[in-house]
Parts: sequence; C-alpha cells; structure tokens
Amino acid sequence: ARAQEVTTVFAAASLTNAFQDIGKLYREKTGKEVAFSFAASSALAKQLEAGAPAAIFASADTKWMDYTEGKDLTLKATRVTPIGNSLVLIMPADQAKPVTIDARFDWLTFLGADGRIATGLTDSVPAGIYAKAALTSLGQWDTVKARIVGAESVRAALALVERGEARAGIVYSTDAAIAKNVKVVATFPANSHPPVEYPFEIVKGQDTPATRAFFDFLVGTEARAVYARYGFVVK
Amino acid sequence: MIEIDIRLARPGGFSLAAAFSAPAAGVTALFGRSGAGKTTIIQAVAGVVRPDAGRIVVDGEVFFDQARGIDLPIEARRVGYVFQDARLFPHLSVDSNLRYGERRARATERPIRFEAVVDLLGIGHLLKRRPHTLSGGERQRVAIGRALLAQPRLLLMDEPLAALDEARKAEILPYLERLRDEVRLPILYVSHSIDEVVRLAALMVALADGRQIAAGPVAEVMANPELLPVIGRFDVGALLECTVARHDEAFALSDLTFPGGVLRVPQVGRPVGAAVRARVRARDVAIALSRPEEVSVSNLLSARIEAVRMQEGPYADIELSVGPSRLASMVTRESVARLRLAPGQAVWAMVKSVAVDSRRPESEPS
Amino acid sequence: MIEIDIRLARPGGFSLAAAFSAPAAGVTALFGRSGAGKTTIIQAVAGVVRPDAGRIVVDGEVFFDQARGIDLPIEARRVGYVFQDARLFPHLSVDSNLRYGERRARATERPIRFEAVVDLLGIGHLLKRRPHTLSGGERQRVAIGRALLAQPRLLLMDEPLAALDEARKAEILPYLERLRDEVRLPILYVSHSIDEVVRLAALMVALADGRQIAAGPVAEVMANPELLPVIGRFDVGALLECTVARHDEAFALSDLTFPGGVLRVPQVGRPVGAAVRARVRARDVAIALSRPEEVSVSNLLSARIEAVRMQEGPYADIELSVGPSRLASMVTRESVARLRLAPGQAVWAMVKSVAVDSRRPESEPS
Amino acid sequence: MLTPEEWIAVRLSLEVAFWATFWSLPFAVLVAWVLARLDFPGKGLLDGLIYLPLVLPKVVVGYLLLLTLGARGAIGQYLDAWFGIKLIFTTAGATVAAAVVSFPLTVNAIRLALEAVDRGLEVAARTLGASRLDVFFSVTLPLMLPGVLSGALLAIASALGEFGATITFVSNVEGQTRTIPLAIYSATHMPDGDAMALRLTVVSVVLALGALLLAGLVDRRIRVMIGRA
Amino acid sequence: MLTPEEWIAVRLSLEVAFWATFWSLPFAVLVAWVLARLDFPGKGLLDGLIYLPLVLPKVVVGYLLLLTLGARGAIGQYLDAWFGIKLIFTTAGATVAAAVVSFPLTVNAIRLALEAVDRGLEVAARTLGASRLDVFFSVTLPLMLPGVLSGALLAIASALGEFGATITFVSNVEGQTRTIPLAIYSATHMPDGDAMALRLTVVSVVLALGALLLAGLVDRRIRVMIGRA
Ligand SMILES: Nc1ncnc2c1ncn2[C@@H]1O[C@H](COP(=O)(O)OP(=O)(O)OP(=O)(O)O)[C@@H](O)[C@H]1O
Ligand SMILES: Nc1ncnc2c1ncn2[C@@H]1O[C@H](COP(=O)(O)OP(=O)(O)OP(=O)(O)O)[C@@H](O)[C@H]1O
Ligand SMILES: [Mg+2]
Ligand SMILES: [Mg+2]
Repeated sequence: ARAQEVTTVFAAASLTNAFQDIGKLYREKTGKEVAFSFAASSALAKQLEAGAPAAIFASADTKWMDYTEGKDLTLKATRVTPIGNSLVLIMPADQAKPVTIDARFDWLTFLGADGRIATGLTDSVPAGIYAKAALTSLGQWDTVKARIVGAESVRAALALVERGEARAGIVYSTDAAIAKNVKVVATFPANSHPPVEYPFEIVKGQDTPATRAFFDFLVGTEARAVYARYGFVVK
Repeated sequence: MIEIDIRLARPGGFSLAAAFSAPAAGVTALFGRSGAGKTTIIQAVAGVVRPDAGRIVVDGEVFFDQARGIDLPIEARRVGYVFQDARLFPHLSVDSNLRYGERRARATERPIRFEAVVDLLGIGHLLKRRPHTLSGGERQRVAIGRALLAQPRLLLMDEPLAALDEARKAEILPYLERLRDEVRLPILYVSHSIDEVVRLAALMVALADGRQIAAGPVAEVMANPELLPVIGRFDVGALLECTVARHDEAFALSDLTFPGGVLRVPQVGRPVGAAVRARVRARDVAIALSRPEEVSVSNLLSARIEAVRMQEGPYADIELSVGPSRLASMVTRESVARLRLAPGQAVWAMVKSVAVDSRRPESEPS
Repeated sequence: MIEIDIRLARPGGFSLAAAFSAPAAGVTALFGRSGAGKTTIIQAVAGVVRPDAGRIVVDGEVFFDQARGIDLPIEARRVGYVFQDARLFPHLSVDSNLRYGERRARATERPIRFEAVVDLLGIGHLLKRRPHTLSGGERQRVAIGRALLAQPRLLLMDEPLAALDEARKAEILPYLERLRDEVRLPILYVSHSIDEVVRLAALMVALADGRQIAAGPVAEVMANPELLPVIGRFDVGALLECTVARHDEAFALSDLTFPGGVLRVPQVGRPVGAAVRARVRARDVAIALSRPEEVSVSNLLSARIEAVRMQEGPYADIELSVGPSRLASMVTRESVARLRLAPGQAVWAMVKSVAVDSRRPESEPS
Repeated sequence: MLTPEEWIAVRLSLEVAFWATFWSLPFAVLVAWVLARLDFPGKGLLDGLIYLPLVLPKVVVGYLLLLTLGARGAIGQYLDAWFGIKLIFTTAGATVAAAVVSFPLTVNAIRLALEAVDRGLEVAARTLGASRLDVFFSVTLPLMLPGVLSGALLAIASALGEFGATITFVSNVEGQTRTIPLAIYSATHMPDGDAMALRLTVVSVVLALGALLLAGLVDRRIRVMIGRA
Repeated sequence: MLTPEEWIAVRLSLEVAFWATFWSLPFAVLVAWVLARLDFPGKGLLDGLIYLPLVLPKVVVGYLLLLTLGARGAIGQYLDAWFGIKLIFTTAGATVAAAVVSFPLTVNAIRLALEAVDRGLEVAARTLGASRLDVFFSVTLPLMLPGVLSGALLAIASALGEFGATITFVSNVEGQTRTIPLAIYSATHMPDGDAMALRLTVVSVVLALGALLLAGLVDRRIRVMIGRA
C-alpha cells in the first residue's frame, strides 16, 4: 500500500550512501517521501520482472538495465547515466606501495608466493566482472585467474584486504574511498575495461509527475555534488 | 452378552485362537500362564490389537467382524481398560487423570461417582500429585479409578490388583462385586490369583500357549487337570452352589444348604433364601472314619469316597460325594494307607467354618 | 552384614525413616501397604535415590554416609536390582539384555550361569525377541535374569513375582532359596505375598507411612497386630523352629521335632539333623477336646490353651502352647462357646500335614 | 544508542520473527504429525519438499518465492486479485520468507518430540473415550510441547538471521522489509557503516539470548507440567 | 548435462557436506549431552553461543569466522603457525563454515532425542555395573540414534545450501570453495544465468532427496533396532 504514496527507488547496493543523502535532501526540500531498496542490481531486476511496484531503477551496470529494458519493464527513453566509477587496485595500508598497471605488470611477483587478489565474483558482481574484463584485455587473466578470489560483494572483498587475508583487491574507487586501512596503489587504465556506469531509468507505468520530480532531482546539481563527495566519476 | 471368536498370529511364532461367550453382566476370568495370550485377548476386545480373523460382539454391538469389514475405533467401544502397566498421563495431576475419562463419558443411568471411587481406592490424598511421584501400587489404583470413571459399558482388567497389598485388595474386591451386580457391568478379568477369580468370576477361560483349553463356569474349568500347575496345588477345591438357610447373628455365622447337606460359614451378606457359592479347598478338608466328637471343626459332613488318586510327593486326592454334591480332599498318602481309604467307603468330611469362602454369584452364564 | 539407617523426605509430604540391619546372607523382606516406602528404601540402597541423612553399609563397604560425605556411585555398588517396572533395554534383544550385566560383572567364585538362569526362568524361546514383543510376565522374568547375571553381591527385588503365575513362582522361589544359601547372596525383597516372605525371609521390616513399625525375625514381626490388615487374616500363623528327625521315603514325609513335639510334614529336602522352619497357619489348626481317632489329620499335638481372644466377625484367636512352643489357632466364636474353650484347658491341636509349609532357614540374624 | 532507522529495523525484525513463528507453528505441528503418524504414498516427497528451503541457497528460495508469490507470480497474482494480499515489498512478504526458511527446522524439531511420545498413552486416552483429535490435543500435544517450543525457538532464531530469501523476494525497503540482517547489509555499504553493523549484530545477539532465556523458562515450566523435569 | 565447472561444484558440495557433518556430529552429540544432562553455571551462555550462527545473518557469521579463523585471525594464525592448517580460501575452510552454520540445528535435533530417552533405563544400566560413559554408549546413544540421524540430515541439507558464511569467510575459489550455492548465486546474477541456476538447483534438490531417502532407510533400520518401529 505504501508503495503507492511514496516513490520507491530500486538502487544498486553500491549507491546506498549517495542515494540516502540525496533522499534526505529531497525530503527536506519538497517534503515528499521517497523510499529506497538497496540490493544487488540482479535481484532488483528480477523483482521488477516479478512485478515489484518500484518507480525508479538505478543499476550498477548496463547489463541489468538492458535486461529490464529488454523485458519491457523500464522506459528506455528515460535512461540517464549521470555517474560512473573507476576500477582501482588496493592493498592493506601498511604494505601499500604504488604500482602501475599495464600490459607488462608482473602480477606474480607483485602477489608473492601465495598472495591473492580479492574482488567481486567475476561472473556476477559488477566490480568482479569489470576486473575480469580489464585483466583479460591486458592479457593477464590466465596468469592471475588462479589467484583471484571472488567475494559476494565489493564490501566483502574490501574486508579481505583490510584484514590482510588477501594481498590486494580490485574494487571501485568509491569503495576504496570509504574503506579504512587500505590504500589505492593503482588505477586500471580506463580503456582496459568497459566504462563503469550507473544507468537510471523510470519503471514502465510509473512515469508520474512525482516520479519525474525525484528522477530529475537524482541527476540535478545537488545530487551531483553528493556523488562527487563519495568518489563517483560525475559525468 | 459378549461373544468373542478370534484368531491372530504375532511375529515370532505366537498365535492365538479363542472363542467364548460371556453374559452381559458378570465377570469372566482369563486364566493362564505368563505368555498364554491373556493380554492379547483383552487388547483385541479394546481394539488395540486387530485380530486376523473372527468377530467380537458386545451387547449386540459388533466391535469387530473381519468378514463384514467392521472394526470399531477404540474410543467408540467404551471399554474401561486397566492396563498391565498403569499408563497414567504424566502431564496431568492424579485428579485430572481420573477426570479424563469422566469428562468424555456419556451420561449413564447409574454413574460411577468420583467421590466413591476416590474413597474406595484411598487416593484422596494423592489428587494433586503427578503420576511420576506415585508408588507402584498408588499408580495402579489411580489407573483403576480412571477406567471406572469413564463410565464404561465393559471393563477390561489386566492384573489390576497384582501390585496391591492384601488389605487394599480386600477393599477393592467387594466394590468390583458391587459394580458387577448393581451397575451390571460385564468385566473381563486377568489375574494370577485364583482367590480373586473364584471370588469374582462366574466364567473362566483357560489359555495355554494361545490355545483355549477350557471355557465355562469357574467350577468346571478349575476341575481341569491341565490347569493344576497354573492354579497351584494348594488352591484346588470344590465349589458348592448353596442357598442361605439361616443367619446366626450372635456368632456371625450363616448356614448354607446345598444338595446333600448344610455348611456353617462366616456370615454372608445375603438374605435368607438367596443363592451363594461356597468354595471349599481340598487342602482344608480332612477325613474321619467315625464322627469326631468335641472338635472345633463345625462342619462334619457324612460323605462317601468316590475315588482315591495317588499323586506325586506325599499327596493323595480324595473325591467325596455328599449326597449329590462333590467335595475334594487332599490328604497324605500315608493317611490313605493308615485309614485304608478306598472308593465306596463311608466317611466324615471335616471342614472348618473359617476355611470356607462364600460369595454371591451373579447371573450365571447361559 | 547390611546396615541401613536412613531418613529422607519427598516433596508432597512423604517422609521416610528406617533403621535396621540384616545378615550378610539371607533374605530380608520389606513389608507394608502400598505407598509405605518400600521402593524408596530399595532405591536408597541402590543409590538411585539419595537419603537426606544416615548411612548404608553393605558387607563393610560404605555405600552412603551423609556425615562422612560418602555416596558410592550406582555402578560401584554392584546391586542386582529387579525394578517394579521391568526396565528392559528396548534396543537390545532378550539375549543381549541378559548379557548386559554379565559382561560387565567382576569374576566371582561361584558365578550365576547364563544357561541355568534361562532354564529356570523359562525364557529360552524368547532370547532372540525384542522386549516390546514380550508379555508382562515374560518381561519381568527377563528382568530377574538380567539382575541375577550381573553377579551382584546384593539383590534388590521389588515385587519380582507379582506378575507371574503360581507355577512359575513355585519354580523360581526354590532357586532364590538356593542363591540365598549357596551363593550366600543377601536379598532385600519387597512382596505383598506373605507366603513368599515366610518362605524366603529370615528378617522382616514392616513399614507404614514411611515409619518403620517393626523389624526383626519374620515370626516376631508377623505377630505384630499392626500388620494384621496388611498380611490378611487368613495368613496369620506360627513359625516353629524344628530339626529333621526322620524321613519316610515311602510316603514322602518327614518328621520334624520341635521343642514340645513332632510334626509330620511333606518331605523336606534336608538331611536328618538339619534345622528347618515350619509355618503353621492359624486357620489350619483345629482343636479337639479329646484325642480324635481315625482321622486323616496326621498331627495331633497335645496342647494347652494360653489365651482366647474374641475377634470381629465370627472369629476367635486361640493361643496354644505345645511344650515350650507356641501355636495359634483360628476358630469360630461359636466353637469357643460350644467347646467352652478357656485358658489353662488341655486340648489336642489338629494340624494337617499337607497344610504345613516347611522351609530351610538360612543363617539367622545376629 | 540506536538510531531511529535501527530501531525500525529491530522492531521490524521482531515483528517478522514473531508472526513468522506464529503462523508457521500450527502448520509445522500438522505436518510433523502427518509425517510421524500417517503413512501414505508420496510421503517421501512431502518430506523432501519440506527440507527444500534448507537445502537450497536462500537466494534461490527467495527467487522461487518471487516466481510463485510475486505480484505476477503463479499464486501471487491471485492472492492480490482475490484477497488483496500483496506480499512483495511488504512486511507480510518478509514474514512469509522467514517462515518458509525456518519451516524445515521447526517441523524437524516437532517431529522428533512427537515421535518420542509414548503411543501407549494415546491408546489409553482412546479407551477413555477420546477421539483421535481429542487425543492429539489432550495428550500428544502437551507431551510434545518441549519440541514445539524448541521448534518455535529455532523459527525465531532463523527468522532473526534470515537474509538471502528476504532480500531476493521482498527487497530491502526501510520500515517494510529491512530487518536487522538487511540493515546490516546496507550498513556495510556505507562509509560509517561498521559501527552500525556491529551495533545491530549485538542487538541480534541480545534478542536471541533473550528469546533463549524466555524459552528456557517456558521449557522448565512445561517440563514440570508434563512431569519430565 | 552439466558443464565441467558445474561438476566440480557438485563434487565439492558433496565433499563439504560430508566432512562438515562427519566432523561436527561427535561434537554436536557431546554438546547436546552436556546441555541435556549436566547443570553448571554458564550453561545458558553456552546454549546461547550455540544458537548464534542461526540468529546472525550468515554473512556476519562468515565475517566472524574470518576474524577468528582467517590467516591473520585470533585463532587462525596459530592454526597456521602450529599445525599448518590453512582455512581461508580452502575447502577445509568451506567445511568449517558449513559445520558452524549447521551446528545449532544438529545440536537441537540430538538434544530433543536425548531428552526423550528414559532415564530409568540409564539407571537400570548403572545398577548392572555400567559406568556413566558405558551407559552413554550402550544405552543412551543407541536410543537417541534417530535424533542423531535427523541431526546429520539437517547438517547435510544445510551444508548443501550454505552460502553466506562460506563466501564471506573463504570467498569463491573455483575447485576449492565454489560449492553449488556459490555457483547458483553467480548464475542468478547473470542476465543469462537462469538455465544454469535451474540446472544446479535441480542437482541440489536431487542430492537432498537422495540424502533424505538414504536417511529414511537408515532411520527405519534404527527404529527396528531400538524397538520403536
Ligand atoms: N518422586 C516422588 N515425589 C514425591 N513423592 C514420592 C515420589 N516417589 C514416591 N513418592 C511417595 O513416597 C511414598 C512411598 O513410595 P514408595 O514407592 O516407596 O512406596 P511403596 O512402599 O513401594 O508402595 P507400592 O507397594 O505401592 O509400590 C508414596 O506415598 C509415594 O507417593
Ligand atoms: N508385539 C508382539 N510381537 C510378537 N509377539 C508378541 C507381541 N506381543 C505379545 N507377544 C507374544 O504373545 C504371547 C502372548 O502375550 P500376552 O501379552 O497376551 O501374554 P499374557 O497371557 O498376557 O502373559 P502375562 O501373564 O505374562 O502378561 C507371548 O508369548 C508374547 O511373547
Ligand atoms: Mg499380560
Ligand atoms: Mg513400590
């Protein structure tokens, strides 16, 4: 019942901080209610498919947005991609020393005898998917594949690095920014992987003025400031 | 009228076949050695065990009929079952255990009253207790009370008094007699005590290894030599059907006439003219060749020796006729030799009054 | 030597205080009405229930001593406990149940043998079966066997024979006697059957409501009028300490001398000169003013009336002396009046041979 | 101590745990009874079906719930059309998810207790005139209460910890479906989330210990009541 | 039918489920016995501790395992240094995660069965000369076997379905820790993963039904053996 009165936004879990701040700003400014559901983009997409009455879908990658579009669940015409992210290599703060990632980077020396790289699941968690793409395009995937450990979320990968269980991690710059005890030691070349983008769309049948109002707010200047504060690449 | 005709086999080799009928009121005793199949029969009547074949009819209602596919559910049979193990409900107080069946009973004309049962069984002080705090005998008494208060139309009692002391038994037995007679409650009764059986039962079914070796009036069945080891040598005896002739209030004695003579026994609680049954144990009957004078023995019956049977050990069984009635006497073989006892001889049978058990027989089997 | 001196209270108001000692070999009977505390005492000896105070010492080994803080664990006490409920292990076959204690027993000089026990109890055909397929009596027999085979140094038996038929009892009792005498196994024995008690026990402890009302040799305790309702009027009697004088092999009789006379009884299995005890029930003793001739009664003892006590109902108790020995006779009040029986009178006591139980007494209490 | 958001999550968790247990318990008792006392073809299948939510990753359970009970789901569409029951996004849905996930645990506990009830007592009750149903309520149920209680405790505990099925089925909506575990999940995606995650974890533990303590007291009472103390 | 990767996941799942059950069962029996038969201060705490893995989101459980048993963890560092046992990123670690998560379920089932064992029989065994330990193995354990079996089944089932704690503690390393649930999880997060998810779900269900069937047979045998059939 409540979903009718308030605008419900489906957002990828990695947008949690930013969207909550933006939601607060919006409430203060307009007095209107917005509700968020933060989960994996895939779960949200499936829920939309099952008829979940959300108004806006903010995905952490284009694949799932394409999926909902393909199922005619979200309005292609409304797609905006206001923010992106960059992929970085992190290490525990006490072992960190900057490196440069390119096609000649010697991962095995960098990792040592049994060092591991933690990242998201390389076939399902966006950060992991991008990491695999980047390493593949650098021609190094087969070398490091065995050293990759896939976590359930970027946060879990961060924890592994923070604890020193993994020697390094591949995460988003936004994640690295909020983590303690880790340092960014390199940024993956932007051309080594498809751009990390967060497409937003309005859900079919929910294109009401209220939805529009918040959707526009999400890409407005105030929102962009918030994105920037959390380390997103604002376009 | 209770008609039982059942066959059933248990895994492990035991098989049972029994067929007997019992009157609508009165006690029928099931008798036999341990493992003979007594409990199995009771269970079949209660509906706890399903016979392989046969039928069970109580008061015209078919409990079970294999041929017609009838098998009345346990609760519809309204039998009061006193289990060999007490089976009290552990989560209920003694009081609630007693009330369990009472609350579920149909209204009856002459309900068995709670207070009466509690008094009789001497469990008033236990009402608030839980079963696991009761002694073995206390548990059994509560189980008897619970079965009675369910206002059953048939009582199944599986060695109900085995765990009780003599005094308690002596109190409960007359009550069961009253139930039998006044409420006209038919009772199937398993007991190893021939005293209880003789006192309560009109009919007796004797079992051995699942076979029914005899069924009929108690006196007849008890005469069956196959039963001797079960009954025990010392409890064998004769039953005399008597009529109350006279009461001697001063000495608390009664005279009973039976075909062939008079027996003087401890006072029976029945009016003059009433029928009673007297049990005279063979071991309590002595034989004299001439009428003994000035002895404390009150009953001196003129008898004739019908048969003399030498037994194992020192024993000899003497069969006596007193008029048309029969008596049995157990003496030593030495006495037989000393007195030269022989069939046809006229003798005196000496029976102490105090040794005669007399009981009130209920309606006899048809 | 078994010394018991315990006090304990149960929630619900029951409290127990008992103090008695029993010889190192022999049977001590615990007697009393349902709920008197018999099982509780047995449990305390087994270590299943912990007394609030007191001590329990068996053969010099302290099982329990509240003052010294000793409480031997159950398994260290090596008591063979036959429970009022059989408590067979449901997951083991009868055979394995029997072997359970045997396998854990210490080596003893005269082990109780498996085959002997199985034969005695007639459970050979049940060995492969599971407890839940046994009848009530079969279960109890297996439980007895299991306790015996644990080669205990003390046997605790809580109404072990109540569920058994007379024939089976008659087989088991002599075996228990043999155990008592040959293995010199002390036994604490709870039974409602005074026959069993008299037959087996040297000592008797009578309890009422947790109080110990009497303890001592069976004959003395049984004379206690408080016990009459428990024992039952018909089982009262005298015990005579006798010596085997002569065997009459032809008639399978034995002559027993006792201070004051001779008793002729069914043959006892003891050599001439051996001590035996004979039980003469009051109800089996008749009185004659002159010596009766030509009667089957083999024992005519010249006696003197010591006391005449009128009882309720038709009964009168006559106390007789035969030389220095005492006998009791139960007659009707009418006979007292008819024969004008009075203290001081010289009479003849008539005792049928077949009515005398004689038993082999074991080492008497100290 | 806790932020208002956290309080909401705690309240919601309690609500979900309570109602999930409340609704699933009678069914669990019924199913346990059927499995323990009846024999029928297809019993094995039912047995298997009941264990499914345990065997499958909770995310899959949530997904299956979504497919069946979602607004467009096989059953869900009728729930909405006929009864106006909406599960997706709602506390009711979260309750369903928690109940389904805990169901095998509850059934198993109850079944074990039920199987330990002496059938001889049930027979005795029937000879005293009680119908099967009556016997169940007056004898069997009281005697298996410790198992029911244990089952309820398992249900509450697993409802308090349920995450995967809930977030997959009914998403993560504050005040509606964001129970403590989902709030912890969200917290881990916030810069200052560690403290919040820790607080909520502690709350979970305290709630569980509370439930356990309460269950312990109730259990003691039940055992005294049924004479097994 | 299944891809080689999927076969690896299936084999791994079976291994993990088997070893997790195998190792946790004796401890579960011990703990259940302690909880059911002993009384000591702090028993409530132990009881609570055992329920924790059930109450907490599995991800939190995994995180706590990481903190304690990781290579740098409070205990984990010594496991490595002293015994050379490495849990993180290994099948052994996945087994530990599965065992920890299923432990409360196993303990609970065993405990219920244990509490139903008639103490009178234990007393009888002791009068026959059996020590407490002997009694446990010769009387108590056989009589509670149905509960142990039921506990084992719960352990296997929950190990087969365990996801959150495993992935958080030991991550997803193919051939080491990538069990069926992890593979399914990945599949459900791929737009074209439905077919794979479905295949693996079916495999899970088949495995569970197989375990159940086997348990059913064993259970019947046990019941016949202990005379409760
Ligand atoms: N656990 C208990 N809690 C409270 N009272 C108990 C408990 N166990 C026994 N009692 C009470 O203690 C008294 C003695 O019990 P006990 O079992 O020793 O009797 P008993 O002499 O063996 O009787 P019976 O011949 O009926 O077996 C009884 O009144 C009984 O109700
Ligand atoms: N469930 C069962 N499976 C196999 N055999 C059984 C089963 N129940 C009883 N029996 C056997 O059937 C026979 C008759 O048992 P029943 O219980 O009727 O004997 P009973 O006459 O009551 O003996 P008791 O006086 O010892 O109680 C016994 O030999 C017993 O071993
Ligand atoms: Mg029987
Ligand atoms: Mg007792």
